[in-house]
Amino acid sequence: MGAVAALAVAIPLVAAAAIAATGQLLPPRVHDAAAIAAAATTAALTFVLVARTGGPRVVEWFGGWTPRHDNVAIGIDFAVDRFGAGIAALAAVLVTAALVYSWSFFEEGGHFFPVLVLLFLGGMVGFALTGDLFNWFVFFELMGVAAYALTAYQVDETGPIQGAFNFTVTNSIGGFMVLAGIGLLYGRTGALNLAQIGRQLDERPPDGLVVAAFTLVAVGFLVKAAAVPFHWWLADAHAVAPAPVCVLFSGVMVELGVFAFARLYWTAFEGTLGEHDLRPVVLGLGALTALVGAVLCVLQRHLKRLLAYSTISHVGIFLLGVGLLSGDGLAGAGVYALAHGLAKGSLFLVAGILINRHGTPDELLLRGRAVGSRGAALVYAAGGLALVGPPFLGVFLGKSLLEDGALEEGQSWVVVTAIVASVLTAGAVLRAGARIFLGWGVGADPLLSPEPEEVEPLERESPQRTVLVAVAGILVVGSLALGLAPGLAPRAKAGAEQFRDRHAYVDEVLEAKRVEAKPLGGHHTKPESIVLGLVTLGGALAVCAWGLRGHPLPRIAVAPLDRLRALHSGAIGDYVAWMVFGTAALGGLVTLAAR
Amino acid sequence: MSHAPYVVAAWLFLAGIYGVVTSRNMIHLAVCMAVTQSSTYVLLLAIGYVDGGTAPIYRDIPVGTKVVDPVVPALVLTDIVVSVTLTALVLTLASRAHASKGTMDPDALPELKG
Amino acid sequence: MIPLQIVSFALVTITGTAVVLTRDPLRQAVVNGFFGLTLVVLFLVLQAPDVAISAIVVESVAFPLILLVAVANERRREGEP
Amino acid sequence: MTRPARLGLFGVGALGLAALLVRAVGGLHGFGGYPGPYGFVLAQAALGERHAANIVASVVYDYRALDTMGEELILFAAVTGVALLLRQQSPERAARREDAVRSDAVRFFGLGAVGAAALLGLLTIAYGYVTPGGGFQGGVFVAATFALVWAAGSYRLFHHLTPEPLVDLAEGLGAGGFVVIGLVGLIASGSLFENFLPLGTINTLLSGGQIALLNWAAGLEVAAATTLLFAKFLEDVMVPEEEEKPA
Repeated sequence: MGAVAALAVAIPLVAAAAIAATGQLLPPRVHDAAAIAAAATTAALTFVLVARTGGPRVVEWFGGWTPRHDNVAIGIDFAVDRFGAGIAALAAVLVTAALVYSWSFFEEGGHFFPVLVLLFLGGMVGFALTGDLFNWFVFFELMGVAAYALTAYQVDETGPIQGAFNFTVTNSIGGFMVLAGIGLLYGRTGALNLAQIGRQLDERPPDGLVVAAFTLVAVGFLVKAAAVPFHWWLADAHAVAPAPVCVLFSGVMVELGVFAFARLYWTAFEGTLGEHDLRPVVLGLGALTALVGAVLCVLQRHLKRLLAYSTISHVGIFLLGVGLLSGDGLAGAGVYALAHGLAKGSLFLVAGILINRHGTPDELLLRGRAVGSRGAALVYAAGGLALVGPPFLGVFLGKSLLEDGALEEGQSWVVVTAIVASVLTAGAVLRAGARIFLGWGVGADPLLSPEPEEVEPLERESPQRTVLVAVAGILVVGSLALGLAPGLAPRAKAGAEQFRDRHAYVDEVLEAKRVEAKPLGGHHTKPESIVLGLVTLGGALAVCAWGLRGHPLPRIAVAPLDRLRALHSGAIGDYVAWMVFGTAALGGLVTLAAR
Repeated sequence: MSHAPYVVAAWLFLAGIYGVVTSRNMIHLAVCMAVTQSSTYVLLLAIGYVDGGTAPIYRDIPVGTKVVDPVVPALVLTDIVVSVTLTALVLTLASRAHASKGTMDPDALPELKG
Repeated sequence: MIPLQIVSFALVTITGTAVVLTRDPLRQAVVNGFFGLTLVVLFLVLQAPDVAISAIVVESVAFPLILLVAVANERRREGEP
Repeated sequence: MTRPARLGLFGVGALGLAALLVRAVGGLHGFGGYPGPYGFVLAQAALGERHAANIVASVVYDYRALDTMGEELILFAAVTGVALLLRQQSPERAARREDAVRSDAVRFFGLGAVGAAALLGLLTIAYGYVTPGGGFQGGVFVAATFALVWAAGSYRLFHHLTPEPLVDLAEGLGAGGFVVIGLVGLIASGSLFENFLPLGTINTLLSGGQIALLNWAAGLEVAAATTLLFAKFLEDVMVPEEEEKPA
């Protein structure tokens, strides 16, 4: 089974190298086909991993270097549990979808796109599976470098250059923070393996070094996750990256940031920080991210930027789930992220079709232009609905697990925050759809962010729209079905328990013991969840209707919104200053909590 | 005094970020990023140093000689490669921004706002 | 710490700070070259010859690249009216 | 944000971060007192287990080979990205470029230096696991050779020596080859990057098992990647300058 995990990383990377090696020798279609085959193979391998994760973790030591007798890790390991395998599978599925879509989407571009996307996939799978801190950083950078280049794919315009630049600089500095934290941890523990670090730190009071190391590595991952105030790059990158690339950024890359944050906490730091209550810190971060993202989402008329802020808001919701520091919260975040990834992916693909066809991402200029596109409209509506999560559809299951977790922990405000965030973001998404596909609503809205260039849209017919819509449709059906998937909830709960059990992690990784998973429990949807699902749906429709009327607001409420928007200046110096401030603030809060 | 090398690393880290925050030129910014990253080389190698140790290369030294940690150099080698790639990427973006907008001032690229 | 190490750390601190404070890209490229050299010395002093060689060769890639872009930038700026 | 506001925000943050970092390094061991265990375990065991005199090379190409695989692919991704970003250059514009130096003496001397540099690069790769150095360092040396060709005055020769399809092929073979060698280990010995060759005699070129192969793959990848990087930057930077000259 370990070989399967190794192959899931090696195959996309070898395929990327092979495509680049034959760059000018073979026709582009051969490359595209090879890339799709490699991505699909990787997806199949990750599904095999998911299917095998009912029991103990799959642990693979590269080079055959199993730990020494005194439990010192000398090599690098992959430690595959259900959550890691699951997010790797999500990455592989979305990459496959993006490659199929781009077969018909790009008119030219050569072999760069498949090569970079496959490198991105290899990086994401490695990032999801590795059990070694420095190796994590390596895959973080591999993911990063491929993603920076993909952002600037449409290099003829300045927007992509600026977006890629902001993305590269902020995420690289995040990477340096990870590395500085790795240095501190290595100095303290003399280890790079997460299990070994965790065991070394276990049961000792967290001093300044532990707090700083946690803060630095966590901030690196939170930059990738686009948590407020490290989120600035995300909207810029999404606004300019090609639609199939946005699918990967929003659908799985930022979720990997949250995943890594959780993994870091539960493998390395829970033993020392767990004694103290970090919950208010992480929940506060999540609530801030969820609300800031949701408000800015409502204010957008650039369709991809709107979807990007919706992603930021959802990152906040996932952080709320993680921040409950409980099994149900984590399980909810995981299932939620899965359904969100597929739904958001389909929405970005539809946005790509619209931009390709009409030449603008601007909601107001697009008003009523896509009235005839029934297929795209249907997929878009389904995607919006999946994000709302009405009873038994889309994100509903994840949302209800998260709500259960929050109520169990007595944090009912978390439920309220999550619902407000999803009402606002889903309302904005539906509003844009109603304008574009139905021609509803007023044609001007002063509240929305002005677009720099208000060009008259160009109409173009792209020949293979059926394929594009079909790919988006498959993703959205998958997302909707996750609300109903039998057995998903108990498996997610068991996976979350496994994820949080650091003693089992150490035993399995360092001592090659087999810790059998507990039998699956049951899951019953509570009546409250159904009520809350309906409330979310009603709220989203109300926000949508309010938006279509031009967001009537008292004047006093407009000024703070403008101020919040003005903070998103596009200037890298501002973004990095916020990052430094955020790091110091997080470090201060963790210091206080660890007292 | 025995912790001064680590403080050097912390200083370089902050100095580099200061450069990034205040930079008016994308080339300058790229080099400041490299300075920030070089703080991590200093940190890692300082951590792995052993007083009186030699390089872990058993060509001219007998087995059993006191050596410095062989792991951190391996990490720093990777770190350095990452640094070059990032420098090359940021410089490329700077060059492209210059070609299309005629400026390398990151504050003068106004397209993405809100 | 032996004196050679103290001197190397001090040199790295000074030149590194100077790189950040040198705002003109062309001049900065030169100062950055010096910074690179002080790092190489530090790596040798810290008994990391592999890293030192790596830093030298990296300098031999990064330096000309930075210089090329900086020169082009300078030239285009002079070309402007 | 105005610049003073930005600086103020950064100042407050930097003070906090500085406090955090200073407190943190206070918790580290004193300089020179690395406590282990990771490095000490390897320093003791690696020579016997890997038969490579340079323990760092054993760490880079065996114990932590997966990191190095990632590193090679990061470089590969970055060069692909640079090529993507600078892809607008049309071949005829590149061909119009003149040679930089016209003195034959300089050229002769330069081309002489090229031979020496190339040899040094190849030796650095070959002895990577015996002495300091290795695939990365030597690979850059080899690429610098081609850059010297250009510096010695002939862009055209540089262009001829490094035809893009060939360099692409070399880069892909290097990066892909690195992973494939790992995969051979998976098939032959049971796990990715596990050694499948005899370990040989310490302090000779026939030592270290598959470290030698990985070393050469890395060297090929780095040499090709760096050459491409030079080529792309030269084309990008030099061409607009040509255009400004009156025809």
